[in-house]
Amino acid sequence: MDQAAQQIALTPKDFKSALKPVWCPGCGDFAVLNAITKALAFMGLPREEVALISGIGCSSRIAAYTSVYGFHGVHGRALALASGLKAARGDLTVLVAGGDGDGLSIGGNHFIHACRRNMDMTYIIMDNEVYGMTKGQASPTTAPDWADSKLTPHGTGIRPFQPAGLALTAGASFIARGFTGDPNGLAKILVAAIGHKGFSFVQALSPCPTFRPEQMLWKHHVKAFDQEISSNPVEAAQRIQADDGMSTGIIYQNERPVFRPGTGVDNGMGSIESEFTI
Amino acid sequence: MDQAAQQIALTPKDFKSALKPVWCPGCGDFAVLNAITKALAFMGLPREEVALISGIGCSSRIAAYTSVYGFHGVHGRALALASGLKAARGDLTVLVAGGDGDGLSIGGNHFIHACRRNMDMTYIIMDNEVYGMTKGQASPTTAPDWADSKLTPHGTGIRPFQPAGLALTAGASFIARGFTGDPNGLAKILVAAIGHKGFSFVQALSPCPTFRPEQMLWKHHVKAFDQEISSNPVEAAQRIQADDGMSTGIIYQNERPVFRPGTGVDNGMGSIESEFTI
Amino acid sequence: MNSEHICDISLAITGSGGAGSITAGELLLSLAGKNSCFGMMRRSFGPQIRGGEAAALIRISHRAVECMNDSFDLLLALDWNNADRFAEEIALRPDSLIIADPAAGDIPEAFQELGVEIIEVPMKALAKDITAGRPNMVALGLLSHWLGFCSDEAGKLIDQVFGRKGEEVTGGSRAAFTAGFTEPLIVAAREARPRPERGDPGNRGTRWHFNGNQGCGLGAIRGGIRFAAAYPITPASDLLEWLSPRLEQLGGSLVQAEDELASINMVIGASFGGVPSMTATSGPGLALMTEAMGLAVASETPAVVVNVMRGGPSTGIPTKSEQVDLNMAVYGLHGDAPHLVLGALDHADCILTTEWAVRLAEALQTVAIVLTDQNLAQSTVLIPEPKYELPEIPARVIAQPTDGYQRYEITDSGVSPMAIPGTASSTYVADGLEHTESGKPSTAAADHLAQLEKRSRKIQSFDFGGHWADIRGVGQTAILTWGSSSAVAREAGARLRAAGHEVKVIALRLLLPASPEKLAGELENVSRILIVEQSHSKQFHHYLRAFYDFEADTRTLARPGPLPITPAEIVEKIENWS
Amino acid sequence: MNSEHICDISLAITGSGGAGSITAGELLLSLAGKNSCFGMMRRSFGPQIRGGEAAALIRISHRAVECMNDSFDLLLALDWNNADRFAEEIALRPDSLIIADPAAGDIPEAFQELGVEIIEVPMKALAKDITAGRPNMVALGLLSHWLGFCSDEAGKLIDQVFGRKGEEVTGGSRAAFTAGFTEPLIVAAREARPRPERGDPGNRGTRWHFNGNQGCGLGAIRGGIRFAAAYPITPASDLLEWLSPRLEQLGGSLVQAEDELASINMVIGASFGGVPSMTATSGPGLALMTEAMGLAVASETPAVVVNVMRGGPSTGIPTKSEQVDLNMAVYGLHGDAPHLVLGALDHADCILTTEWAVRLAEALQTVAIVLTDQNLAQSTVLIPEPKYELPEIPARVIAQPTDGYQRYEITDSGVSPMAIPGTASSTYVADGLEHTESGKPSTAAADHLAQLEKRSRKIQSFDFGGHWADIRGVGQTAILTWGSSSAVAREAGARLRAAGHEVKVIALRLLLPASPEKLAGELENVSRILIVEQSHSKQFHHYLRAFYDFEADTRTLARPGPLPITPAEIVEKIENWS
Ligand SMILES: Cc1ncc(C[n+]2csc(CCOP(=O)(O)OP(=O)(O)O)c2C)c(N)n1
Ligand SMILES: Cc1ncc(C[n+]2csc(CCOP(=O)(O)OP(=O)(O)O)c2C)c(N)n1
Ligand code: SF4
Ligand code: SF4
Ligand SMILES: [Mg+2]
Ligand SMILES: [Mg+2]
Repeated sequence: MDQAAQQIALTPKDFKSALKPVWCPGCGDFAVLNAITKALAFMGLPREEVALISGIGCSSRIAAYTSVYGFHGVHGRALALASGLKAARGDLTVLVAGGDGDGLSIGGNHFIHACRRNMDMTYIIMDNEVYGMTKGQASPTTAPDWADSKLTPHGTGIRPFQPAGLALTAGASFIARGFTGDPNGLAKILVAAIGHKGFSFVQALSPCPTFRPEQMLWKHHVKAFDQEISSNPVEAAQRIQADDGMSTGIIYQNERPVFRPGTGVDNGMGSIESEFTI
Repeated sequence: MDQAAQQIALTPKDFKSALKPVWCPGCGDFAVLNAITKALAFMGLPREEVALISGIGCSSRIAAYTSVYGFHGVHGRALALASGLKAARGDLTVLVAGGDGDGLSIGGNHFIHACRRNMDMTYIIMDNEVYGMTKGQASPTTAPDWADSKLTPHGTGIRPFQPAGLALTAGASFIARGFTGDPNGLAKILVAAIGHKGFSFVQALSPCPTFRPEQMLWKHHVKAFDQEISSNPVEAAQRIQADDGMSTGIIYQNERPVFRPGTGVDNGMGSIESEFTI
Repeated sequence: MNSEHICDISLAITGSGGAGSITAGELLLSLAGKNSCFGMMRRSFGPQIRGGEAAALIRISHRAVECMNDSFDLLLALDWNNADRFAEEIALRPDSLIIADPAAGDIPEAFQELGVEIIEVPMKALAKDITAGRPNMVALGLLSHWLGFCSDEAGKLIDQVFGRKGEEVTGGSRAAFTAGFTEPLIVAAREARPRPERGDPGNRGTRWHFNGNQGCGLGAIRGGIRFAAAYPITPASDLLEWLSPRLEQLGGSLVQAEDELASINMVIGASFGGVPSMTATSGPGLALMTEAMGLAVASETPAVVVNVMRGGPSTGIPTKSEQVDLNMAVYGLHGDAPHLVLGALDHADCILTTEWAVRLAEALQTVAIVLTDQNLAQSTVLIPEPKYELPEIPARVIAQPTDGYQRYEITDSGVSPMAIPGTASSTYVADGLEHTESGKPSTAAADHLAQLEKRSRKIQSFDFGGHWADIRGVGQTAILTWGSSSAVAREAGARLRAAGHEVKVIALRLLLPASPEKLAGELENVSRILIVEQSHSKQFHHYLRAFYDFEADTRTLARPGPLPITPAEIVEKIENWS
Repeated sequence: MNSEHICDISLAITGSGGAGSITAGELLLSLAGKNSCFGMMRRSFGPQIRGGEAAALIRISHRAVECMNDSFDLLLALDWNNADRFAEEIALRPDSLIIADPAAGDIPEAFQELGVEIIEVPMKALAKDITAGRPNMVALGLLSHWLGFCSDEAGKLIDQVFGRKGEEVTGGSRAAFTAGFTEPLIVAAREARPRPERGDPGNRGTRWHFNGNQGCGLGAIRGGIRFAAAYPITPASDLLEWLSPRLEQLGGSLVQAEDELASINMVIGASFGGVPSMTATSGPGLALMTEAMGLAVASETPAVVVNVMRGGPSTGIPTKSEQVDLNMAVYGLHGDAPHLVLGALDHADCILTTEWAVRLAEALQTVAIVLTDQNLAQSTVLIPEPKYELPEIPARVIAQPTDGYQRYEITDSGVSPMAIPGTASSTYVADGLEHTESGKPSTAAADHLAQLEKRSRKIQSFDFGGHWADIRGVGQTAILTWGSSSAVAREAGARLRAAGHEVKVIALRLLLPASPEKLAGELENVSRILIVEQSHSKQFHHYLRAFYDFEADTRTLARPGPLPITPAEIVEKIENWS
């Protein structure tokens, strides 16, 4: 078997590491892991040419459960870390994954700027509308009346972000929503997202049975978008607004110039040193 | 004259401090200062009940040029500082002002979260599409092909943010755009913004003749929006998208619950200490 | 079981997720309180977010205890699933005892090696026979019998705690408790051993039951905090969660911020508005706050930050303790930025130190960082009601309406009266740029020097009184320490004294500004100093060197977490000085 | 004019916005180079963003100079608008000289008080008569005559610089220059004074003309940096701006980030990808980077941060210099986070130190912070081509494809081979959580200790060779300093030696890890130590106390910015030791 054939033969399992996830039984994050490994196996990418970058949170632990190169960074900075990696190593397939708190609360600035910058990478927010790792506080996607956190005992009283809408306005060129109750659907979305040239954003609805047990009902609300992928931002914005946030599928895709710093051509130091002499 | 009458008698000049601005001749920021002081005088607000909070940048120097309470904080954090102030002192009229770099680059996260939180305050971005204070680098509103910064000698290659669109998606309940070439129009917008209950966002197009001399031509491009204020976010989004970013006026206003933490009622320590005893 | 521990017993209850070891531990500690004992409890969890194995580490004593003991007298295992995860935290001695369920299978090697005596009690089987009976309640019964606790009190407690869950659960719990309490195997084993000397019954006065985070919260609101901004982080989150409803009850509020950059700036904004304000965080969060803390220093806006230390560097070991943010707290601000750093010494001291810090920050218009750690923050104690007195500290000096008001006026004390928004005719602009007395930005050398000196002088010349340190005992040997190692050092000091050594234990509560004269006074007749801290790089030792002179023979006992330093380690170091 | 300064003249050119004082100063320095001189120039601006008053502060000498002198020999004022703003920066002596335009009005009191001799030259009027002639070019002529520079060289320089602006401008500039150069008032005044001894002509070898920021940039790319992430901040922006096109030329790139949190994380990401990477910032930005620097330490990812210090605390005095981020650089990371801190000593040393830092960060897989300051960064020097040799430093240890690869393997050196993405079969996950050798998160005490020791050992056991400090002279008196104060101390040392004192000047280049044995060796026969630094709170002094032992009589010369410490201050302190 030649090397290429060998690589194509990788199964989803080959993309998993030996570590046992620390996740609670029933956590949606298992399905995200499965979808990622499925997508990578399907795409036949060599493990060593993929990097998965994450921040901190239950969901961000995901990097360690794959067998690609990974970086489990600090809270909220996964996109920045990934952007540096991609800038320096344009040859790698770069995935970023983490929680709604990591990506939309502390990491909100990097999120909007990564959408705007449109580097060729894929970002997955594993959205459980809660801070799981720190034991259940409201996140930017939590409904204003969710009052089960002691930090905000009457609920936040604040309107949640609609991540897809934010991504669109900020400039993401691919936007989709998947659900961990449908890991195959999610895997398909991921294949398209990774294949997209530019910044692709995937919101993965990923229930937290521990702190948001009511999310176990999501499976009854989630449905597929009944429209085709839009390439029109105004139309996409309308669709996102009109939706209850529970429809899945690829919402928007519109390729635009990808940010790739540098030329990669080394013209040598010579002229630089001579600038110093008079 | 009784006190109320005295206060009403304050002129715009009374809202200026004795300090001479450090701004370059011709800088748009002078007109923002004038518009703010005009609006405050028009509204008859007592100086001591107004606070103007800013970050760092040429524009952020504005706090010191008014005679209200002010805080010239650190770069990018003006909205957070102001949110704390307003949370603790709901009685004050809180204004926030600063640059496009301050508010949309380093301060981007606080911007989207302040829009979402919808506290009752007014935020003015003095947008010159450049970092003036640090001598002319691209900001998040700079066109991708502006190549006059040595930091990005071929231009950024990145699509700029549309601040009004971002504010809308993030949840601002009042959105307007003004121009320093029309300080009276800007003052009128500010009166409406300050009067609005909730988070009001005003983008003030404020040329930087020093690093963006071409902006002196803005006066030829700026025009008024030809539509009424919209209270429909989808409609407002369309209008913002369709526009070239140079139309002025109030774009969107839609009052929604204002975030006001706490009740202000003190029920005493008693029961708290007794929790500790067994 | 070692007789010297009879009135001071350390026990651990372990079990897999859902087995209820923590519930049993909590109830046991409450029972200890009802049986005139004192105590302490730490929880330890496996890496799983939820539902993984858990251990309740408990010390029960007839005198108030402030730290865990060196080793455990008794380990009760509800099962052995992953129990070896806790092996390093539960140090057993050859004369310790294990109570285990024979149905749980073989005892892990880590525990077996010691040759410890094992009593096998079929807890699961006993519980199975009881409707709604659970093995952890059987365990509670076993342990209550072992400790000689009153079974009536236990019944009342069970009613109280499980009452809401209805008759069946309460009854089942009571029955399971009784099954354990009267289990012949345990009764016999207990009889075969010397009955624990109950000694003097403990102080029968009011007992307080709280963790360090709650202690800091109480100190904060006693000090006058009425606004907090929060971004959750282990192990500080529950301090913030504790504060939220209580601030509201006091007419204040807590705002959940988008990140730590926002939370510290919100605190500064609220304090600028005249409301004493704070936040709480841990290492990574504190790192994000240093820029704005510099703003509070330069703009002279009071702000309090409680930093609950955890294992570092970086994300490190978030659920375990270490004393390793001292460097950042003392030196982490850019520029010359004089501020206050205080360290709480034990659970009761969390209250005192945080209240003191709030009052000092307000009086001196600067940043006060309070350092605690996971050890203090997340373990609970059962102690006599803490009483303390703070020295007189002036409130924030508020400017009255004046024309020509100068916010940064050079005063003798170095404290410039602060106008609060709303005050007519004293409007000013607070600034992080260097400024003149009026607040006008200035690059002049004279203005810079004047303001630097003022900001330094107000702190350096302030009389902090006797609270700079907590000092116990006298002697030529001194143990010098800080934070949660202090209680350990005190216990070591007591043991050393009991063994005939003269030992002085000095725990620094005020870390910045340093108190070199005061410490020199305390060290006058000291010939040997042992510096104790839980840090690999000896942060405290280096801090001391930077600010204090030592003439005595000075050594260090410094090691990293996650395991707390034990009294025995300190005792050994002193006894084997040579 | 003081004859001892004849071959070493300090002069200032001031003027209001647009008057061209900086242009004149730059041209004068270039001319100095063409006239076999050496020199240095600082710029100073008023508070206006643009167009405010400006001063060119210049020192020209026949030997290479690395710092400004104590006072100025000559002040040329194009006008007096706000010139008193510069009074404290331009210290005149009674024997100094002022050249001013009589049309500019009265000389400000601050300058008048000294009774300095004044030559009035109608620069404006002279320029007015010349098409496209400007007073600053007249001033350049005046000063060139005063310094005995060759007018042909000046003409060539003007052609070169203004050539692009066309015939009229070039011609006008040349004519204005000549008007100044031949102005009878100056010619006469010059003749009335002793002709400056040209002494030995300066080294005629290649001269380099650059500022400290450019020096750091060059050192960085020499060290191998091929990626940078940038967020602008004074006074580091121009280092980043210098790097951007040059990295691209070298096949690398620079990305402008949204903030410092992003820029440092981008650096870590790029370095994880195998590309040596850096960023540059100043105090407030460094504060925002400390959390991620901890990640780089824990995950053992090389990263270089050049921090250009400015006046603090908080926003402070961004355009002026101070040595006040030492604390944060050394201690600002949370947890026990061993890393490297280096300080560049002078302009040439910016190149060496930055290159060294890059190589060390790569070899030791850790964070290296390079400290410079506004003094170095934004002043230009005209010096002999800097030559240096660095010790052999191994490159980043790259893991070859292996099965069972362990990223955090415990090795003798403490350096674990690093796999670069793309390497087959060595995939791993970098982690800021504490981990086992394979990188699996772990809370076990043994893993924590092993990794803490490894991260510490790789730095502590590394042989840094002789570059830890720059040492000049011998003697029982030592001046101990760092950073941009080093050049000042060296000049003071030379003066003291000339006056018969035996003085050793020790400037620490490697600040972390500390080198206590090496310094102890250097201080063996030293009986007096003067610690020199530009910080109000004596950060360097406290740093030294924390890591080094001093037996000699140790004193400090520490004061804040914005005015640089002068050689005379140091000389005085040593001469009046008593
Ligand atoms: C700087 C910093 N602040 C706070 C934390 C604490 N923290 C860890 S994870 C987390 C939020 C987790 O929420 P999310 O990103 O939604 O992930 P989830 O656990 O829900 O998957 C927080 C606040 C931290 N590690 N670092
Ligand atoms: C933490 C931090 N990073 C960087 C800077 C440097 N800085 C000062 S102002 C500024 C940007 C100014 O741009 P903008 O906000 O648009 O204001 P303008 O000057 O254009 O009015 C920057 C990057 C700083 N002061 N603090
Ligand atoms: S706490 Fe919630 S998000 Fe975290 S692992 Fe458990 S179920 Fe998943
Ligand atoms: S640099 Fe630009 S923004 Fe700044 S003061 Fe000058 S004109 Fe205004
Ligand atoms: Mg989440
Ligand atoms: Mg701007």
